[in-house]
Amino acid sequence: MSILVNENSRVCVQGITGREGLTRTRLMTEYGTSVVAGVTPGKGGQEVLDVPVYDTMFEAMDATKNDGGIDISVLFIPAPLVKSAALEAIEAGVKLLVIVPDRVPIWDVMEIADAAKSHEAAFLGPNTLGAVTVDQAVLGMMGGTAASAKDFFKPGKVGVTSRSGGITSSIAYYLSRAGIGLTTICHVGGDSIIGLPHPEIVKRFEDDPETEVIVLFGEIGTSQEEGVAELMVKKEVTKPIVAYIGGKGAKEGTRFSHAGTIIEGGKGTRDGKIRALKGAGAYIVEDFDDIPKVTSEVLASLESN
Amino acid sequence: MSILVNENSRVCVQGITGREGLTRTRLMTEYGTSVVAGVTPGKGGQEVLDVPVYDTMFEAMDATKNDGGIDISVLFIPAPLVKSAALEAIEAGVKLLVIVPDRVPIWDVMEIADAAKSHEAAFLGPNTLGAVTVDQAVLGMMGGTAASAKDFFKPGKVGVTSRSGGITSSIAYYLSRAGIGLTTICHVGGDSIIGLPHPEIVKRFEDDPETEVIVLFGEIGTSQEEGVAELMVKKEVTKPIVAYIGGKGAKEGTRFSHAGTIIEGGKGTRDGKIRALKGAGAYIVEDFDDIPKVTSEVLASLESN
Amino acid sequence: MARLFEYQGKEILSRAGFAIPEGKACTTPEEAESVASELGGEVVVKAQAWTTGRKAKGLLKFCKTPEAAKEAASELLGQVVTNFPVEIVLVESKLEIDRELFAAVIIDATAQQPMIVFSSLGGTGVEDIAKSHPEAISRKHIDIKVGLRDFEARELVRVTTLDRKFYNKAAAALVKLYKAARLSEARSIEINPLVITKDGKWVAADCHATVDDYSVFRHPELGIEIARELDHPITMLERIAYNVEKSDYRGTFYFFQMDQDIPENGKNTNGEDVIGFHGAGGGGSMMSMDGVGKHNFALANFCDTSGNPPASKVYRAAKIILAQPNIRGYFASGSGVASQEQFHSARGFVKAFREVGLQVPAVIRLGGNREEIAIEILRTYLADIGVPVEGYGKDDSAVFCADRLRKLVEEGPYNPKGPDPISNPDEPEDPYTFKTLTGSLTIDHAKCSDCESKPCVDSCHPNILEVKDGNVVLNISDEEAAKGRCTECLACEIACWTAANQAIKIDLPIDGLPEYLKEIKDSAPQEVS
Amino acid sequence: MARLFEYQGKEILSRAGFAIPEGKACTTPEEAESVASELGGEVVVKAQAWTTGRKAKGLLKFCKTPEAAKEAASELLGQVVTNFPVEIVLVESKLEIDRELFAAVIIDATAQQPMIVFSSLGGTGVEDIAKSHPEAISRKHIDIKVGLRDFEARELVRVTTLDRKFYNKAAAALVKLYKAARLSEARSIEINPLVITKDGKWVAADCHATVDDYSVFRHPELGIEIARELDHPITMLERIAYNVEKSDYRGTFYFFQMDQDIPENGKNTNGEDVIGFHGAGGGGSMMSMDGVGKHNFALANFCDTSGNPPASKVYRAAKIILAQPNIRGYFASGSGVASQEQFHSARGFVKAFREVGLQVPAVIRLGGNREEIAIEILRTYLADIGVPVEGYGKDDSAVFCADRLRKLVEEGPYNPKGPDPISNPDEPEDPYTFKTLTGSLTIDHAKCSDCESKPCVDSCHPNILEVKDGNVVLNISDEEAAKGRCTECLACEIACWTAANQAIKIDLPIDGLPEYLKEIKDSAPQEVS
Repeated sequence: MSILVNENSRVCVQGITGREGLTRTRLMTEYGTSVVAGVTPGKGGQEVLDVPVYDTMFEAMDATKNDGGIDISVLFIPAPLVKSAALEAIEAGVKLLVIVPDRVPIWDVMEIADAAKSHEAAFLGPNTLGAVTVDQAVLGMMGGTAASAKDFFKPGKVGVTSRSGGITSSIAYYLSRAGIGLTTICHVGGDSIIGLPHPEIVKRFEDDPETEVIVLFGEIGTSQEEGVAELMVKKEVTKPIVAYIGGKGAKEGTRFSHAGTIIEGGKGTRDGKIRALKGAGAYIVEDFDDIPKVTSEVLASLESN
Repeated sequence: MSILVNENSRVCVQGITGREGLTRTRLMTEYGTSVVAGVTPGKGGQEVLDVPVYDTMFEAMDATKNDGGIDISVLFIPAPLVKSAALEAIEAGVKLLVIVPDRVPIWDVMEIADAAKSHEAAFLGPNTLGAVTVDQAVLGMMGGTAASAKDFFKPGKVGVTSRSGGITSSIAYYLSRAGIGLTTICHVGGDSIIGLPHPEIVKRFEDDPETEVIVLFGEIGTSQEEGVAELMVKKEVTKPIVAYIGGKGAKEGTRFSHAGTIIEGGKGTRDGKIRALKGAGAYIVEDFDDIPKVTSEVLASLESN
Repeated sequence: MARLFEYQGKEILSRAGFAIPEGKACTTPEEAESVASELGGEVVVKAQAWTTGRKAKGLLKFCKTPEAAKEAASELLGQVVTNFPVEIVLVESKLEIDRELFAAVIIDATAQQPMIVFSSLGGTGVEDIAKSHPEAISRKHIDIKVGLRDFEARELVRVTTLDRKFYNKAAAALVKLYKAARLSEARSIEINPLVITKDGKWVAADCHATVDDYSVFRHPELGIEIARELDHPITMLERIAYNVEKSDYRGTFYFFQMDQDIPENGKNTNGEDVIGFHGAGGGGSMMSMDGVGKHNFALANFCDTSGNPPASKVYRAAKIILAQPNIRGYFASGSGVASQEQFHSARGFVKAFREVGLQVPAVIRLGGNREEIAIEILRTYLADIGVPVEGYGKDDSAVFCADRLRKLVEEGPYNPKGPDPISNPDEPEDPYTFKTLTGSLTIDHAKCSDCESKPCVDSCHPNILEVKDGNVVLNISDEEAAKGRCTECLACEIACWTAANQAIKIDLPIDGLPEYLKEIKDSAPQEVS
Repeated sequence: MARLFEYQGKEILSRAGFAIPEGKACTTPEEAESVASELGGEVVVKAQAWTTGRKAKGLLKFCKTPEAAKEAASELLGQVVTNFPVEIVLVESKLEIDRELFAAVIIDATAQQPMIVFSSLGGTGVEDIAKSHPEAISRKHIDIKVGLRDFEARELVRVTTLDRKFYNKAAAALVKLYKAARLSEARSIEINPLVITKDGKWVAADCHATVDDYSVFRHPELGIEIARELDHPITMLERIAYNVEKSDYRGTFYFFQMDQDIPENGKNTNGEDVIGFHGAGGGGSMMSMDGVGKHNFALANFCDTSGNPPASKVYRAAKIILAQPNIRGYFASGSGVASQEQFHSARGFVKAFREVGLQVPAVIRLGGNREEIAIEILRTYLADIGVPVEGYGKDDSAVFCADRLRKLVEEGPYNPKGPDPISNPDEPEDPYTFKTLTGSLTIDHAKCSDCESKPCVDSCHPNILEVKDGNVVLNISDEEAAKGRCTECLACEIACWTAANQAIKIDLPIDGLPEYLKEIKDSAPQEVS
């Protein structure tokens, strides 16, 4: 088990013939992801890395339906065209989208969210590096190449959810290096509106029998971490959470490169998040390099119980 | 029993404080319709003919919900504002609208139809005089005044559906004068897109235990009559239908005052409609004045069976 | 459902970003020449007419020089095509065509949704293509809430035989086409052929569009003067009627001529007597037309006043109908059982018939609410005009009434009394005037003050008159009266005329009608001297 | 989330039909005078500044005459408000206020929907109103598919304490407000106060708006030059960086200054050493900043190159960072385990550091994909520059790396060698040139033809070079190279420099940077003569 994706998930790549699409399709297929279709309008009929390319999502759905259709679509599409591609995937019946591009206009994201809601679909991102279910499948660009992804991430019992793409890999690597294996690692995306924020990912980890501990990387801005704390208080999430909140050095009101890291009034501050999570029973790590140690202690205490 | 409305139906009038709204509310209440609310934005708080006036449909719904809410809303609203008023009623939860005004833009009507579909609501009109369930309730302006409506229409077993408002009253009066009583008489509306065209009304008559015979007044243009014939062929409608199709004198391509009465190619012609209905087993009346006679014969044959 | 000319349809497309050929609509050969010269190169001069197959009919002319364009324009302008004279030619640069396609947005009334239709073949009739190459065509209903999205358009064209290299451009074009339809609230826009030029552009080579009459009020950009589809160029009288319709929102008024050239003896070439027709309600009007048809009558016009029109509107309609020379009778009939109170219409007839001085017999079927009063009004106030006017109610069928008119027409000739209006005939000495929604009302207080009974006050339907210092005045403000509180029911004028001092005059002008009547009179055939 | 000034927000409102006071933005007292005189009557002169409570702060001035307006403008212009000098004043007719309300559209990120907020009380902070008069406020999420409809707006205001006689006007105003937000894709638009004037108009007396940085590209009407919110007026260097960012879509580049006034000794007033900071990835950058903070460093700037940027972008970022005078070190560090291939960044650093002639020690943490190669590149090609540059990988934490920089800074001073670029230093004799996406590449075939090994061809990552007639040339078209097939990876230039004839020069201009550097140099404090 795992969350979001596993070795049996049937994946489509929208924008497969572009620079990033091509490179990341290679990463995904080489890692083991079952990429069953690609879509680039006007370029259907060819094959890319043995993946058949279609002109529309509807065509891709239709062509694959006898083998199980498409579960997930990963978008490598220029930001201004993401809305159209995402709506197409949602309306064609895809239930999980991974929206990699950065700089997707926020009103477009709201339209995508609206369509997702009415079609009971979900989306990771925008502005996400994606997710990896270790030794099973990569979605997006996490790990860079199949070889490094195999090298960096080892299987085990810990789920990682992070608001920073690079940090997702880092935490996963440092945990793996410390002998702590992983289920799924997930970058929720750096924008202020994202489809699957921390609380949604944490809920999925809660429901995943293989995940025993959740490591969470939070940041200032948004109320995602507060939302996780709420779930813990309501006992909707009972698995232990190890959390690190970045942004100690950030000045209030100054904007760093994540749209999400804006401090608005008293909401979304680092202190507030830490207080909420601590109050809800999360293990707060103050020093980033201590994440493996704390996680390992939590795992040990689980075993001793 | 009856269709669309009965003495227990709870009715709202949108535009109750206007010239037509006021006049027709008097007709309705005096006839016996249970008008429980009126709505005119900015004029809430007063009473009109003992009917409380609200500012919004939501308010009206809320204020009446303990007594059973609102089943039907009748709109006396200038055509350019109909869309907004209709969407408001639909979204507030009203399940049947009677859209009296003429000249409602067709794209507005499509938006209303779309909203009605997604809220499982229905609408009579636009451009309808409304409907009367004899001796129970009037919706709209049929009959003019309560006294004349009482005088013109007598209760019985025949349902009337008509594409012309004036003709609805006429047929109902001539049937009544001939001793043939009525269940509900209904003007479906004169526009090319209407909410409840003949086939929908005929289906409701089919389901109404009190209606034994259906009298239908058709016209050239649209495919409503052909739709009724189809229902008969499919046996979804089994009650006898007495039909008169007007427009003998109309030249092809010339437009008379109903938007619906346009003959486009071979579709919607008088001959085609008569052929379809006759083929499906309807009783076609060639001379308007013969409608009561034919209806009476059909009723008699039902009784003798 | 007003039809647009090609050039108007293309303007709609262009506003939505759809490419159209360079060019301009011209009304004179000289203008065509100058446009051709501005465009440079080969042009096509296209007659703007509501017909198909213009090429075969010689209504499109390819011209290599501005002079040739001028000549082509002068050949085309003034030609009569399906009853309409060509008044405009469109002069456009000739397209270098690679292939021809078809695209349209229409409204599917049964589905209550817009529909987009695309064909990877075009140029000929789409019905023919549908038969011979069904695989070339696809269609889709559009969710009006979200419109046509590019991915839907791509999926639409994908299932046709279009080459996939065109998918993105096709989708872009269809999205714009839908946008054009949506923005203009068109009933239909059809592009045939939709052309791919040799340099890869998607251009609308032709365009047929119809718009929604009910929404033109919010589309001044369409420049539509009269939102109505007729089978002939609009007549002066129709234009006069349309202006009346447009300036009064109360009820419906609809008028068009069916015979513009009635011989002096009032009989058409089929030997039928031509009469003025005045219906009420679409269905009732058509039923009544069926009725008169059975009695060897033909109609000079179609007219419909319904939807609870005020007396003033019926009055104006009657005056317009009677402006048609040489009619042999006047037939008014609605559905038979109208919801509206019929005495309003009756008063409209009385005022019009007396003012015009009715020359021919009339049968007025006013069945419905308060018909007894209505018939009584006709009987009382039209008894003395020298020609018979008979009023009937709901128990008299249209066929019976038509039969009555037949008999009355045959019983003539009569001795019409001529104009004898029910208004105060004199210049008022002490005028008290207020505006009504579409006219004005003047009481001569010099006459009024003498009147004891003041029947006008009692007769006033909306109760807006009162006696003050012995004179009748408004009991509301002038503004309220002008905004419609005075319903122009005409009751006061009739009451004052018949039962008091003939002190009231209600003036309900009809723009252009006096000039029209004068012109007809002047142009009537003169006796040979 | 770029903030707009009041007058810009009002322009958005006005485009959507929302009433705003008559007036105009002015940049000089004379202009303010002339606008005031055109407007006539009493005006208000308002400093355009990102602050609240302007009235209390004296940033709004009511003026009865044009002369007074001129004087007010000259008082306001140039005042510094929260770091920003006032450059614009808005001169508006004074409103005759009957009452003050509040309305806003904001984006609720958690609900993923726009939200409209209305208060029947306004003028003061909406949080205060929410506390003291919760019954005055209502809010509603908006269905983005259909927008805010008038009936929803009416229902929204109905549940506040607004007098019902205003319902229709309130609804009309709110519908326009939402439309304004939707059309401009605003993150927020807040009208406070929304004023009902004595003559019954609904007018936006003030407006705070922020727009979505990611959508400004499709909103030229907003006139936003730089879509970014900073806590200080944008600096020349930031503008130079922004232009680099804007003209290269590959990956992210983000730069802003945090200390524009570094003393010559490189220590800020807290005694911290100020260093150039170069992060990679939002989270990683912030982590790294936390790391340097532990070692008594302060940052001259924040910079982020991430999302798989080409070497050329890292090169430009490094040059811009190094354009800051007096920094004591250079610290580059990302998340530690990047997905992108790190050798691209390494080559960017090499080219920049050699070209500029790095003066201070640098620690470059390049953890992630192919970090071994990256570190090797740094080691090999920067060993001889006279200052230490240390490369680290994923197994070395940011804190450890910061500690290394601390040590290196303290171990100085060093003897920097100065500029020693890796490009062909000579004017090419036989130049072969092609354009790349953001620059150009020139091979001097006079030098190239002598080379046997042609290491550039092997090193070329996208494989677009080949040997033809003894010279290295493109194996693709110039157009393809210019469109991005040449990824500007810099490998060929380094290879040619170190292992061949130093025949290649890759020119990657940075608009405005040379001029900026010259200006800094000229304005540097001169020795007292």
